[in-house]
Order: sequence, then structure tokens, then C-alpha cells
Amino acid sequence: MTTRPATLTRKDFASDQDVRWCPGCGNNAILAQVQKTLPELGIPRENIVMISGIGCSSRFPYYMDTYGIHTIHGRAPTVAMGLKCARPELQVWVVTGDGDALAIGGNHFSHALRRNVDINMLLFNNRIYGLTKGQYSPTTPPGIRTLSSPDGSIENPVNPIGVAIGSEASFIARTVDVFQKHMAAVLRRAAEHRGASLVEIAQNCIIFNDGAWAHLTDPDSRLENVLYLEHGKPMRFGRQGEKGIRLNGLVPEVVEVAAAGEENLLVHDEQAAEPTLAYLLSRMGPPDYPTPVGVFRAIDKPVYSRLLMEQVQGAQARAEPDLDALYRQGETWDVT
Amino acid sequence: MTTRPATLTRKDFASDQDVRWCPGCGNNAILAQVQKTLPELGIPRENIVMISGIGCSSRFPYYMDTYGIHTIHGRAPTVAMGLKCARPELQVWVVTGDGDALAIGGNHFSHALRRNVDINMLLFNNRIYGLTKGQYSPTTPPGIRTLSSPDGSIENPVNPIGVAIGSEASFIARTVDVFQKHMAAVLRRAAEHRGASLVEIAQNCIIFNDGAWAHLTDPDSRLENVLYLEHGKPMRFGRQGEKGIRLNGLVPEVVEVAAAGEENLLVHDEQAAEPTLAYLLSRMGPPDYPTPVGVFRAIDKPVYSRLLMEQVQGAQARAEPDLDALYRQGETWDVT
Amino acid sequence: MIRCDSRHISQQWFYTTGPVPVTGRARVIESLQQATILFCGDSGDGMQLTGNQLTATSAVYGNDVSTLPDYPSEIRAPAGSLAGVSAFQLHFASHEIHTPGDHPDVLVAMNPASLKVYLPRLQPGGVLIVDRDAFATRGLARAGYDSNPLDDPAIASRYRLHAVPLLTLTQQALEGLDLKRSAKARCKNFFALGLVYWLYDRPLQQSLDWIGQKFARSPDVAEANRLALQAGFHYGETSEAFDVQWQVAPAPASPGTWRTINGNEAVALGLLTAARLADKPLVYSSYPITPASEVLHHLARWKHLDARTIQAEDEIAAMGATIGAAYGGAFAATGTSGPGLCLKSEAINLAIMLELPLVILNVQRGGPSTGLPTKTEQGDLLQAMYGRNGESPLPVLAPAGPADCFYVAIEAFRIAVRHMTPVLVLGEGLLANSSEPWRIPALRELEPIDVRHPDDPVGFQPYSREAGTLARPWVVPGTPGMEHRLGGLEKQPGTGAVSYAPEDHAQMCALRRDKVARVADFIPDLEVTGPAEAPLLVLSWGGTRGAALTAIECLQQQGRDVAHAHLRYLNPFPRNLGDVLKRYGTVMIPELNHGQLAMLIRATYLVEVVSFSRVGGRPFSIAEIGARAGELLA
Amino acid sequence: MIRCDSRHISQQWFYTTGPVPVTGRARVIESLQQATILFCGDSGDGMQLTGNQLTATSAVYGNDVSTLPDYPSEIRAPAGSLAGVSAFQLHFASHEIHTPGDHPDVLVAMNPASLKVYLPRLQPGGVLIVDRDAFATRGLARAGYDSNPLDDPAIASRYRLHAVPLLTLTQQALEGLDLKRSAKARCKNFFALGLVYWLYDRPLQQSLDWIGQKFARSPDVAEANRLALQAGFHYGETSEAFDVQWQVAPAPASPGTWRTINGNEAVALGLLTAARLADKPLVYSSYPITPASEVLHHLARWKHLDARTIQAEDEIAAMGATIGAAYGGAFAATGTSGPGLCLKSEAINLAIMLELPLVILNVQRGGPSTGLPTKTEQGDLLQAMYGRNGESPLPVLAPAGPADCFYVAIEAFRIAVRHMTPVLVLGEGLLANSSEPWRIPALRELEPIDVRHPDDPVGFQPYSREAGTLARPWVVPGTPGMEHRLGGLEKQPGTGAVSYAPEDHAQMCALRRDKVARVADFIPDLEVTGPAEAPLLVLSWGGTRGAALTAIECLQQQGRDVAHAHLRYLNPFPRNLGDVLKRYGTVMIPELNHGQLAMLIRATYLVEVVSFSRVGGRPFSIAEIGARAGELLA
Ligand SMILES: Cc1ncc(C[n+]2csc(CCOP(=O)(O)OP(=O)(O)O)c2C)c(N)n1
Ligand SMILES: Cc1ncc(C[n+]2csc(CCOP(=O)(O)OP(=O)(O)O)c2C)c(N)n1
Ligand code: SF4
Ligand code: SF4
Ligand SMILES: [Mg+2]
Ligand SMILES: [Mg+2]
Repeated sequence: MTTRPATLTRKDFASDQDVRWCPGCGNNAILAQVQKTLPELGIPRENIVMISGIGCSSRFPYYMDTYGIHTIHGRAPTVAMGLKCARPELQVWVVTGDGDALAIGGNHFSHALRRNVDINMLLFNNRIYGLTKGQYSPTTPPGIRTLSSPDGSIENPVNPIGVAIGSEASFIARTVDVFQKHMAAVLRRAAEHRGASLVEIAQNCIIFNDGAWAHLTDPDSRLENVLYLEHGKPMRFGRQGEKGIRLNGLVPEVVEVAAAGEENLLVHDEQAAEPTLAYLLSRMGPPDYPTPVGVFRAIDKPVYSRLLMEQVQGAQARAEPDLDALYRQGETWDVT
Repeated sequence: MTTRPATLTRKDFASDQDVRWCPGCGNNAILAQVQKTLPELGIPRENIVMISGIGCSSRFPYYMDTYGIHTIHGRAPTVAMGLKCARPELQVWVVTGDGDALAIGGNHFSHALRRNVDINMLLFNNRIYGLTKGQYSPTTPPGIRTLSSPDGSIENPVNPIGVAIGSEASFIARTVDVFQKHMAAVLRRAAEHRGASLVEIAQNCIIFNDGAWAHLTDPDSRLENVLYLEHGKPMRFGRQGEKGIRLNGLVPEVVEVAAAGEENLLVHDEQAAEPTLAYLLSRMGPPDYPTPVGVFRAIDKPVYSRLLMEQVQGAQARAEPDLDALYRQGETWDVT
Repeated sequence: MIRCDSRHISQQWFYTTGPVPVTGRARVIESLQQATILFCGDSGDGMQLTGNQLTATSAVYGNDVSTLPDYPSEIRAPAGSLAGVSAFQLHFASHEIHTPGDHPDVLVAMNPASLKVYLPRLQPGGVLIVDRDAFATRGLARAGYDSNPLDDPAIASRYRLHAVPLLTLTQQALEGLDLKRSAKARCKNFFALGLVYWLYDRPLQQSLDWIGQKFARSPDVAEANRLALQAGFHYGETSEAFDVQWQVAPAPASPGTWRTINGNEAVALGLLTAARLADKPLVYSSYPITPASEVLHHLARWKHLDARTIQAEDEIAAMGATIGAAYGGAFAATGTSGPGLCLKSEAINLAIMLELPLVILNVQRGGPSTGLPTKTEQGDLLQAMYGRNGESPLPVLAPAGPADCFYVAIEAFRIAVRHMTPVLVLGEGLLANSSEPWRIPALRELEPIDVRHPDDPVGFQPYSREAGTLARPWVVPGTPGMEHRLGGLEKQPGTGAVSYAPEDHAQMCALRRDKVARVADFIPDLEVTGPAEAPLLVLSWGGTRGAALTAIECLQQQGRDVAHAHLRYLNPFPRNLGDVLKRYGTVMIPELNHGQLAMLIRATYLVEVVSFSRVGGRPFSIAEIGARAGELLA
Repeated sequence: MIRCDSRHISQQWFYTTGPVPVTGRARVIESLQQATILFCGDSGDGMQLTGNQLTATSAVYGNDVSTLPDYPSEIRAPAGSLAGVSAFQLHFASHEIHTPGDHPDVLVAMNPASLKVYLPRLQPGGVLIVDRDAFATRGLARAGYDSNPLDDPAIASRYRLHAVPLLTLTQQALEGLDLKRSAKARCKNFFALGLVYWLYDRPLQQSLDWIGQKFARSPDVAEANRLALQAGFHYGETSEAFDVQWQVAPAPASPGTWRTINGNEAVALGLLTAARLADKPLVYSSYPITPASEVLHHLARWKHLDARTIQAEDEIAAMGATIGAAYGGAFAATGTSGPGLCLKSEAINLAIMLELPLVILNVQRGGPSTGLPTKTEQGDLLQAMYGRNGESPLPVLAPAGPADCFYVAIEAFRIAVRHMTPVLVLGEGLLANSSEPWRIPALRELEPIDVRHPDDPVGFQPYSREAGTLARPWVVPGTPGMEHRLGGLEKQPGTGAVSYAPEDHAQMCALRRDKVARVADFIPDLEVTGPAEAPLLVLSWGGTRGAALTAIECLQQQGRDVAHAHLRYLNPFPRNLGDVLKRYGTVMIPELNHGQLAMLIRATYLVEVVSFSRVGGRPFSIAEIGARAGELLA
């Protein structure tokens, strides 16, 4: 046994591998935040496991001095599910990209959320395939020219949050690679949530899709374009929070708070009985709306990995764990 | 060339294979409706292709005297996509089940809808794996005991319509195996829609999940439990349509029409700019709400298979289709 | 030890006799050494249940038994249709047997369709019992008969035909009871069973008790079935039609408690037992597929023994979950069949790179593609060996019989943990569904599986090697100070750090190869039944063992100079295999494929091999293997 | 014809001479028959571009050329790091050559990291040009040098070291221009190129023109690069340091128009050409994966030739779409690499059952699992043959060089359509990325592919057979009166109706096997280079051809009695292969795996094979194959 510091610091979570992302890649900022936030969760480092698929984003585990597996393309959630069922006490993180989670891995992504396996998924969305040098992904806007769409992409993108809602997710949030404090807060919420948590992280790929999220990060326009969701609070944004969101039937509209009156603004509710509000928010974004960030939804829901263990324990309470007896069930006869 | 009847009849669509579903299986009723409806579409039989995966439902193509492929488990939408890109003029149907489309095939199902490939998908939802003799499926309610969940299923189901909305589908409808006229109308709408159409068909598996849809089919309670969606009409149901749906914020509520006034009822809009209404409707069902059937959503949206051909034609308009020239692009030199 | 009696003599490959003569003499009691009975009828006729009853009775009576159910592949084909026929074949004997038998001596056909499908199987001179009542025009038409086969003199002369009005007799027997006619009709299978019980002079008690338990909740139905069973027995006794009764004495069996078991239940029990032998939970993750689904169904019922089952969204997910569970330190296994193995292949390769211990069960069925889901085959051997990108070796085992599935499952985990490698078990539809008696072991009789999870961080390297086994350390998350990352990229030996260096790749590939080769140091030598040198060796693997062994033992008893050996370990091969092969003039390999093991043997040992291969979705018969071997000896 | 000159003599396996002596005599012009140059530097240094320029110039000048780029696997590793090194090797000659060369004669290293990685490759006595300016402490540290290697006397004595201040000289040369220093610095690769041009006495014009076009939009950058290029050339001339200049004369080449092409572009052009030869659209459906992605990128740009590309959501979808497109009557192909082939395997089996014509391209990379994505290997041969459940044969072809990829792609479609079967093409990372000259064919020179879509419903059966090829009819949807259903379940021959009958399954399995075997009736016999009988035959496949052929031709010129043959068709084998093998004492098979072809040959022909196998992510060198063959001959 090596003796380890009582309280961990960011350094304890940095592995000895040198980080091999492009200089200026948003992944670097995300790594820094995760390394900064994990020690604050007070979970022993050896009980944390990082599982990723394949992609630039999926190299993440190599840089974290925790347990981890760099698996294969799109399958990280399945490995995480198996691990969690074997070792429910571990804190299991999945790190994935927009291609890894939504192209080849779409099915596992969706089923992990549906089952509400107790894992935390970080989806680095740079709206491109980075590692394979720049093809469009399921989140790439139509018309974008890439190596595989020289005349512009003809594919209609999905929205990770919409997919998560369709998959009945119990915790859904969004943050941005460069929103340091915000990301830290969201990560903490995700870690604390019981069940599957999805955090979409808008991440900039400076090489193949630079500026995909400029409207959220550009210092000048940022406040105009970002809607910070806060549970129980009316939805306001703008430099001085002078703008707000009001509901007209099922259609959200941007209003001047002064004119509309704060009391008439839409109030955020992470725990709404139905995901309809979260869904409505997931549709908001440029050009007509600000882009919501923060926790869209966080509800309590039966957790697969817990239910499984409850059934095991329940069965053990009902019946002796007697394998010899199991062998003998049904017709038997004795030869002497 | 054989001479064929000018106008086709149901018989023309029945293959010579005897139908091998359990007597009383809902699939039989669906087959009858499809065979009855297709001739009315006025499409030459030879231009219709039925593509299925694996499952009881997926045996469908064998019984239709059209072109068809009984493919492999969960992959039918991919085969349909390839066929449609090779032969845009064909009418391509996909027949699938809740396991085929939402378990192993979930990713392809979702991507076909996202791309809006011009195919018509019929999802026979019996909320069970029939062909493999009765395991729970992604649409099986929690707690149900099956061969693979003897202590009750611990999985949290998805709703095919919710998944389709998360996948940005352009046409979404629901009908029931025994609703003959209704199914015919919905099938016709699906066939006419440009782009991917999804029709969820509530189907009864009398062997492994009998009565899963009894609340929709039971003659006594049916009118109480079914909400027939009609574009532009207020949402009414009940024996004499005495009940209606009213919106309270984002929450639908069941009201007495007389008391509430028809003008205050939620009016159905298949073409709403945003899918929020369709999503809200997809959440309705027992115990608190009637179950909506009919067309949830039908919008115009760029169609993948058309865009692809447009890019091809566009390129051909711009450049000579000269392969010899293509060989010679870049540096060349002559040896004499 | 097996004996070649009339049943075998009647196989034409012995060139000796023709069919058993159709005698007409007064009733006698003949004693036989074995018998094969086939019940067939519509899916609704309860043939599986009937067969299982005769099996249980015969087993409890002390015979050796071997059974093979034959389900329709459609869930429920139209009543009376050929596709809807369901059958159950049972072979029981007064000596050790290894197969469900070739051709039945007695065929019980409950309707025309089943007669049409199975009559060709009945051996000439065999007893044919049919329900005459079912041979009305409608039934005949459904089966595609244009005339009633019961009126066909050819049939009457070729077999001992008994056209019994089973339905009528059953209704009569149940006259007194106040039950729906349809309910009474459903008892006719018990009438038929009773008749067969009489034919083979079997006690009714076991079935009477079973009926009592089974229908405890509806006593009148229980009563009806009891009466039907007894009536059938009585009918045999009284009816003049039956002139002979047979007795098959108990077989010598090693002392202990016995039960019958099929391969799917045996493998499920084996996996669970392996976990228990290491004090581990079993995590079994699978996506349903015929014929492997049953393994999931069994384990799902055994949660009280910490069997944690996951029904994954597909085979890829099932494999991924198995990897995750193994990384976590559980005993992790997954099960599937051919098409599912295709889907798992990429993730199996990840397991090979991660060097994690886990078991992959592939219950082979007819291929390629969806193929013949409910039929048996041995077509996935080369896929098991090579169906992954790059050099990706793993150990491959194949059970030799239904009960052996139990021991192979344990052995697979033993190897997986000892060498830190995924292990692939090649089952077969045949073994999965057929049953044989199993001497129930006591858990304490079984050798524990010792598992080490190092927890000393000093000098820890995730890819260091244990000398003998070349295993790397199985360090599990939660171990302080030993945090490490695994991945599918190539590694530096020792540290496991990602490396693209040519020498590292070469060394890691060699290590993975040698590690699997090392398994051979721990497995038994190949044993030969028969002469150590001979003109012919018949080498079998998997489910062909029964037919091959029986056929060769018969030949040996006829004084032919031939030997048999069986491969349970397909990768690596037993160390002595090469030497064994050299000692025989010809090596014949019977397999249900186009010669896959033959190909491996030729490539590995450069020996000429006679591949006796067959793909028909059916197991080999003793007769055809015997016949082919006979030719080679001639 | 190849010649073994100083370059080869210097390979120690000729046991003749040691390194070329480091001379100090006055500048002379030597004429060589070939040269190998390696440019290496940081990913940012533009080494690929530099290498391509020298390639184009040399090709246009008339040399035979062969190149091999070596990218870092990280997208953009930290500047100056070992992981960030990018290199480009070029081999040009006055005669026909088949490989990018073993050890470079000239190594240009733009920074310490690249020197560290590639110096070991430079052959003793070779010319070493480095940018001295880059060898400051920071750069040295990043590369893990604790002292400056340029001060290491060992290096200076072992190689002809030229530590040139490339950066400074470039900045000076561009003094006059008003450009950012950084922009000027970026021109230093052209300075280095100019110096190499001088070394080999190459004309600048081709590159000057290219610069003009490339930087048309920023004339000042164009000017800067032009000046740097010329300055570099001038530096060679004026600097006393360089005492010798080399000339490599043009190689004889068949008349026509030529270009250089790499395997990925060649295969893309081949697929498109095949479709055109049948007047069909090409539907190419793929999921990006290194090193196959480029094929998708090329075809996506060729829509004007009716190349319809689909970027699928995964490899399974790509394979499914390919099946759908083939059913529709298009020429359908998909491309992937190892892990993707695993995922496609289930759907490939469906294509085998449906008997649809399509092409699957698998560009092999280092395995197993994710392995070494950017490195070359031949590890997927057995997967291609057997990586599917059940008996699932399909034809397998492997291109022998970059340009051959074009012809193999066409041949694959020809076979697919002729026999109605999926065909698998086994490419390699090596061929995908390396280029060689290609004599551009004229479309009309190429034999059309004749396709029939029957449209006469009379007597139509979907699974009827054409006598010679055993193909079934390719009837496409839209054909009136011929509606039919296909599926993955086993079929009745002829009608194609679902059937589980044993004899139908046996017959269909045999048909699928025989159909693939029939391909051998249509392919050329195996040709041998060298004696028809000899003690040794070296048998190569895929990308090993170049090194094997060169090595054996050299041995032959030394009068050794050895022959070479190359397999382009891996399933089925050419009819005469068995006879050919018999004529040689020993058969040696070099392959980049653990002996996969060797195992097929042993199993098929029962001949002893010396497997010379290697897995290091690197191609074979001429030297190592020559050396091994030499041992076997000794
Ligand atoms: C089975 C398989 N198919 C394809 C690939 C190639 N591949 C690696 S990463 C990747 C996409 C990565 O995109 P994303 O998940 O968005 O990650 P990013 O690099 O953008 O962070 C692909 C197609 C692979 N490694 N494995
Ligand atoms: C790759 C693969 N995995 C598993 C199976 C086994 N299988 C066949 S159908 C099926 C599920 C069918 O469920 P559903 O799609 O709901 O069809 P249903 O029978 O209920 O109509 C499964 C698991 C298979 N055929 N192929
Ligand atoms: S390619 Fe893009 S995503 Fe990948 S490391 Fe570079 S910047 Fe980041
Ligand atoms: S099992 Fe269920 S779904 Fe399948 S055919 Fe029978 S009733 Fe229909
Ligand atoms: Mg991405
Ligand atoms: Mg279903």
C-alpha cells in the first residue's frame, strides 16, 4: 500500500501520459475542469472509473489517474453498464463524442439512459468526427462541407438532448467547454444524481470545425445567446437579464422583461412530472432563441443497477443460496 | 410478359406462402389491411418493396406478392435506405417489431427517421419478443414477468413515438391492429408522405402478451380510452365525444366538453412548427389520459434520398461525366 | 460399455440382417437391451410433455436415456399443418448410450401431418401407433394426403400398424367426468402414453404422481389425465392387437443421485457453479436468440445464488457488459448463437486486448445468416478461431454431450481466470435441447477456482506476466494505488502504455499467441478408445461424439481394427494430438459442416484426413458414421 | 527489370560490402540507378507536401517512383514531440521498382524529434541533413535528448552530416518580402526541398508551377516559397559542404500518359470504373475508419459520374445499405478496416444467402481490436475467409500494389456480377497510402462488364442456376410479374422458398461452396518469375509483392536458384497453384501476420511451408526477405 494524501487535489487525477490533443482543443479545458472537480466529490480515486469509446474525446481516460478503459467505438455505455452491475459501489463515468455516442453508439447511448443505469455520461459535442480527420457527424448542421460532404451535408442533425428525452433520461444537462464554473457545477450535479446522467458539453474542434459554438463563447454576444437555466427561477437572459422567455400556447417567445413582467416569464422546473418543458427547451437555439445551458431535467426514477441488486437480495432473502439443492430440483433418482 | 389485371385487388398482393402466425395473432389483421390498402394506392405492384428484419412481424414480406427481403435482425431500415438511394422511384416499406426496431435496431430506426429517407416504416408493437417465445422488449411495462424477467422486468420502457420525435421524424402515426378503417387511412397517409413515415401499430400477441392493448380494443371501454387525432379539430373523445383535452400550461387535462367549452379544447395540428405538441400527445395514455391514435405529426422536410439525387444531378449539370478526364486530374506526364 | 443388439443389427450398414420380421404369434414378453420411441403430433398435442414423462419414468426406472425434442420453428403454425408438427424422440437402454437413437422402433403419430413427416424415420418392422380418429378428410388434406395412408397396404406390410381410435377411447374412458369434450380430448396424449407404458412394461406411478403435482390446482383435469393414462395401459393389456410386450432392464450406473438434464440447463448450472467455486457473483449478459435463450431464462431464476442477468439491447451490448463486469472482478459470461457471434466479434477482440477473463457461449445452429435457427450444426468452429480482425487467438472448448456442458462451462472459467483470457465455448443446438442422465455432483467434490486480485501497488504493472500461464494481474477497480487504464490500442509489454513501436507490437502479438498456447500445459492428453495403432481413427468433436463412439464401439465388437478419439479442447489442441494421429493409417473426422476441424488438423499436422462432413440440420446417426468407417476399413 | 546496384549491395544480407565510405573528395557528379530519400519533421513542417513535390518532379522527370508517407496517429500531437513526427519516404530509380525502398540514402530531419525517430533508418554512410536552428534546448528536451546529437562524433563519423541553419537561411532569403516572420519560417521546407533538388540535379520548374497554382490566392506566399526553393537549390551549389551531386536517369516506361496514384484513390477509381463499364450507378456506403476513409472522400467528389455516397451511422448500416442497393440493381460497394469488418460480418452473411453481387473493401491495419490504426498489416485474411457463422464462402482478392488496386476493384465487381456473390477485397494500409506511377488507361481499352436483369416471368425462379457460373438471376424490383422475396433463412433450391428440409440445406450449402469454387474457371493461372523448378519458391500476397519480387530478382541475378510467385486471388486459389507448389523444394511465404496464408496453403495442399511472418506495423524490407530466402538457399 502506498500512502496517499488524505484529501485529493487536481494533481492526483492527472496521469503520467502527456496529453495529445491539438493545442487549443476544447478537450483540454474540459479535462482541466474534470480534474479540478472530481477531488471535490470526496470519492476515493480508486472507486472512480472512466470508460470511453473511440474518438479524440475518448482518449480522455488516458489522462485521468483513475481506473479506466478506452473501449471500442460507440460501446462505452455497455461496458459501463456491466461494470456497474458487477460493482454498484463504483462511480462510473462514460466519456464519449457526438459520433461515438450518436452515430455508431446511438443505440447503447439511448438504452443506457432508458434503463437509468447509474452512470454519468459526458458527451463532447464538437459536431464533427475529429479523430478521423473531419467528416460530418449526426450533430453537424445541414449544408456543412466536410471531407465526406464536399457539396454540403444532406443529413438532418439530431439534438443530443432531444434524443435523451426520447430515451426517457432522468438527468439531462448542457454546458460549454470554456464555461469553467458552470461546468464544475453541472458535473457535480451529474455525479450526485442517482441514475443515468447525461451532460452535453459543447466542445470546439479548432482543426476541423472551429467556431461551431462561437455564438455561445464569443465574449461580445455570449450573454445575448445563452440562457442559464436555474430551477424555480424565471427564464431571463441578456447583458442585464433584460430579456426573458414567455410561453404562448406551446410556443416560447423572447420578450423584454420590463414590458412583459417577470411574473409572466416561463419558470424553470427540472422536476416537472412530464419532460415536455425540457423538450421545449431542447428546441431553443439560434437564430430565434438563446441556447439553454444548465440542468434541463433531474428527476428521481428507479435505477436499473439498484433494482437488479434488490432482486438479487430479495431472492436471497426468500431462498437459501444452496447450489446443491438447485442441482437436485426436478425428478431425481438414486443409484446405490 | 404475363398480362396482369389493369387494376389490382387484394388477391394480387397475397403470396402463395401459407401464413404462419398463431391463429388470432394481430399480425393477421394487419396483413389483411395492408393487402386491402396497397391496391388502392395505384402503384404498380412491381414497384413496391417490403423489407423486414427478424421477428414474427418480420415474416410479413413472405405473405405479400411484391418484391421484398426478410433481412436480419434490426437492420431493415439500412437495407431500405440503400435500395431507395439506388432506386428512388420505388415505394419502399419497412416492417418491423418492437424488438427489431427498438432493441437491436434502435440506431438504424432512429437514423432512418433523422435522415428522412423516403420509406414507410410499420412498427408492430406487441410489447414482447414473440418469435423467441416471450422475453420482455424495450416497450414492455416495468414489473411484467417474462421468461427473462421471472421476478418482473426492471427496465424502464420507451415509447416509439417519443423515440421518433427525438429522432426528428417528419411523419409519425399510431393505429391498432383491429382498427380496420383507421389503419387503412393511416397507411394511406404514410404512403403519400414524402420522407420517412413511422406508423406504430398496437398489435396483440395472444400467446405471450395477450391483452396488452385490451384498453384500446375492448368494445366497452374503447371509446373512453382512445383519442382519435384529427388535424385542425379540437381533441374530443368518449362515447358521445363528451370529453375533451385542454391545456393547462404545459399539462394536458381531461375535461367535460360541456363544462369547459369546445373552443377551449386543444386543437390538433399535425404541422406545428415544433414537435412539442406531438411530444405532449405521445406522453398521454392510461391511467390518466386516453391514448391518441392517428397522425401525430406530418411535416414537409428535406428528403435524404431526393437531396442525394439532386446533388448527383447538380454535379452532372456542372461537370461532364468524363471518366477519362477524372483519371487525368493532377500531375500527369507522357511517355512516347 | 455398449452392446450391439437387434436394434443395431437392423442397421443396414451391418450388412447382416434386414428388418425385424412382422410376427403374428401369441403375446410374449421379449427382453430388449434398448428401445427408441418417437412421439409426434400437432404442436397442440402435448408431445414434449408426453416424451418427458416416458423419459422420467425410464430414467427413474434405471435405464440410461437420451432424448431429442424436435420443435416446429414457427411459433404456432396452423393446426394440423406440416409446419406445426412437434416431436420428441427417446432412446433408453439397459446399458450406457450416447445418442437419442437413429431410427425409432415405435412411432406414435397423433395426426396425419406428423405421420407424413416422421414415418420415413420409423425403422422397417417398427411399431406404428396412430390416432385413427385424426385421419378424417380435413386432417388428411392439411397434411397433403389425397388418400388415407392407413388404408395403404404398403404401410401395413412394412410396419406393425396399430390404428387406434385414441380420441374415442379417451372420451369413453372419461365418460363419467364432468369436463368439456375439448378438455377430455386434450387427455389423449396420456392415453397414448399409457399404451406405450404397457408396451414397455413400465410402472405408472411416477407419472401419476407428476400429474397430481402438475394439475394440483384443477383436480378434475388431474383425474382425467390419470384415468386416460390408466385406460391406455389397460387397453394394451386387453386389446388383442398387441401381441408382444418388451422389457428393457435398468442399466448399471455409478452410485449417487441422478437426474436428467439438457445442455442449456447444464451450461447455466456450470457457469453459476464456476462463479460459486470462486466465491464470485455471476454476471450473465445476453440477447435472446435460439437456441441459446434458455440459458438466460434459467439463470434469471437463480438470483438467490447471485446470478445477475442482463438482457442487453443487442449482442454487442451483451458482450460489452460482459467485459465491464469482468473488469469489475465478477465472473462474467455471455451467450449467443451464430449471427450473434458475428456481432460480438469486435468486442471479443477488445477482451483479447484487455486480457480479461470471461466466457463466451456460442450455441451453434444451422447457418449461414439466419439459416436454420432451430436445427443443429457445427459450422462456427472456424469463426470461433478466426472471426476477428488481426491475430486474435483465444481458447476454444466444445462440450461432448448434454451433461458435459456443465463441466465444460466450469473448465472454461478455470482457463479464463488462470490465463486472463476470454474463452469461447462452442455448444450445439443438439446438445442444448437433448437430455441425458446426469449424476449430480456435490459442490464440495468440485475443485475450487482460485482467483487472485493483487493489491500491492509496489512495482505493479498492468501487463506484467506470470511465468507459467503468461497471465497478467487481475487488478480490480477499488484497489487503492493501483489505478490504471486499459484499452484496445496496442501496448507496451509490462506497463501497458499505448505503443505503436514495431517491437512492442510484435512482442504483444507473440505474448497473446503464446499465452493461449500455454493452455495446453494444463489440459489432459487426448485419450483413445480402442487400439493404440490401427488402420483407422475416427476423431470427433462436440455433439458428434455420441454417434461416433457408439458406431466405433460396435465395429470394435465386430472385431474391426478401428479406434475413436474425441476432442473437447479445440484451441489449443492437446499436446499429444499430433503423435496420436501419426499412429493411424487414416484419420476420419465426422462433422456437421464442410470439414472445418479437418482443415485445422491438416494445416496443423500436415496429415491426410478423410472429412466425413454433412450439413442437413440433423445430427449424425450411428449408422451413417458406422457405414462410412466400414467403407474405409473395407 | 531491376538491377542490384550499390544501394542493394549495401544491404548486409548480401554479405558483400559494408557502408559506403565517407569520402571527402572534391565535388563530383555520380550517376546512380536509384535513390531513397526520407523527409521528416513535425506535423507542422509540411513534410508530406515536400515529399509529394519531389515525387511529382521525379515522376515527371521519368523515374520510376514509389512512396510511403508515415503520419502520426494523433491528430496533432504537441509540437516537437515524438508523437508528432510526420515523415515521407520516396524511392526513385532509373529502372522498374516495387517498393518505397528499405533504408534511405538521404535523410532530411527538420527537428530533433524526427531525427530521433528516423535516424536509425538512415543507412550507414548516408547523407543526413538537419535544420541546425531547430536543435535548441527546448526542441532537444521535447525529443528527450539530454545532449545535442549534432555534437555527437559517432553520428558525424557514421553519416555524412550536414547541420544546415535552414530557418536562418530561409529568413535571409526572404528578407525582402513583407511577410510575418512565422509565415517566412513556414517556407523552410521548400528551402530543404531546393537543396535536395540540387543534390539530385532535378529541375525546379514543376514545383515552381505548382507553387503558383497552389498559392494563386496569396501571391506573396507563392513568391516566398518560390524564393525559398531557389535559395535552397542555390545553397547546394555554393556551399562547400556538399561535395557530390547525383543523377538518376529516367526509367524505361511503356508509352502513354502517366500519373502517380495511391491505393485508396486507385480503388475508388476502380469501383467507379466498374460501374461505368456496366452503365450502372455506383452506390458506395461506408462509415469512416482509418485507413479506408479516403475512398469515401474521393467518391464523394465524383457525383458527376453518378457516384452516390452514403456515410452510414455505422458499418452494419453501411453493409445493409450496400445490400439494398445491390438488390435494386446498382453496383454497390462498401469499404472499411478490420474492426468494421467484424461489424459487417453478420450482414455479409445475409448477402451470401441472398446471393447478391457487391464488393466489400477491407483495408487492413494493425490488429487485433483498435490495434495500430495507422500501421499496415495482413492480419485479416482468415477473418475474410471464415469470419462468419456457418459455411459462408465468398471470393477474396488482394491487390499487389497501389495501382493494382484499380484493376482489382474492377475484377471484384466482374466476379460479383458473373457469379452473383459478394466479393471481398483485402487492401492494406501500406498500399492505401503509398503511391507509384500509373499508366492511365482509356475507358474504351477496358472490357465492359455485362449485366443481365432477366425480365421474362415465364418459368422464372429466383434461385435457378446458370450452368457455368452457378449464378442465380439478378431480377430487380420494378420488373413486372417477377415479384419475389429473398431472405436469410435457408431455401429450397430453385424456388428459393424457405425450407428447413435437410436435403435442401445440404444442397444449398454445396451450391454456395461450388459457386465460389467456379470462380477459378475464370481467373488466370498463377505465374512464376524464375525457374519452373527450384529448391525455393517465395510466394507472396498483397503488399508484400514488391519487397519479395525485388529480393528474389536480386538473388536470381546473383545466380541463386530461386523463384517468385504472387497470389492475387486468395479464394479460390488459381487452378494450377497446387502443381506449382509441388515443383519447388521449399515454399516460403512472407506475410505480415502469424502465417495465415501459410496455414491455408498447408491445409489445402498438405505441403510443408516455411512461414516468414512478421507483425510490426511495418512493411517488409527487401533486405529481410532476401536475407531469409538466402538462409533457406544456403
Ligand atoms: C468500428 C469502428 N468504426 C470506425 C472507427 C473510426 N473512428 C474512430 S473515432 C470516429 C468518430 C469520432 O467522432 P466523435 O465521436 O465525434 O469523436 P471526436 O474525435 O470528434 O472527439 C470514427 C469514425 C473505429 N475506430 N471503429
Ligand atoms: C442477431 C440476432 N440476434 C437475435 C436474434 C433472435 N431474435 C429473433 S426475433 C427477436 C426479437 C423479436 O421481437 P420483435 O421485434 O418484437 O418481433 P415479434 O416477434 O414480437 O413480432 C430476437 C431476439 C436474431 N434472429 N438475430
Ligand atoms: S482534431 Fe479537433 S477534437 Fe481532435 S484533438 Fe484536434 S482539435 Fe480536438
Ligand atoms: S407468437 Fe405472438 S406475435 Fe408471434 S405469431 Fe404468435 S401471436 Fe403472433
Ligand atoms: Mg466529435
Ligand atoms: Mg414484438
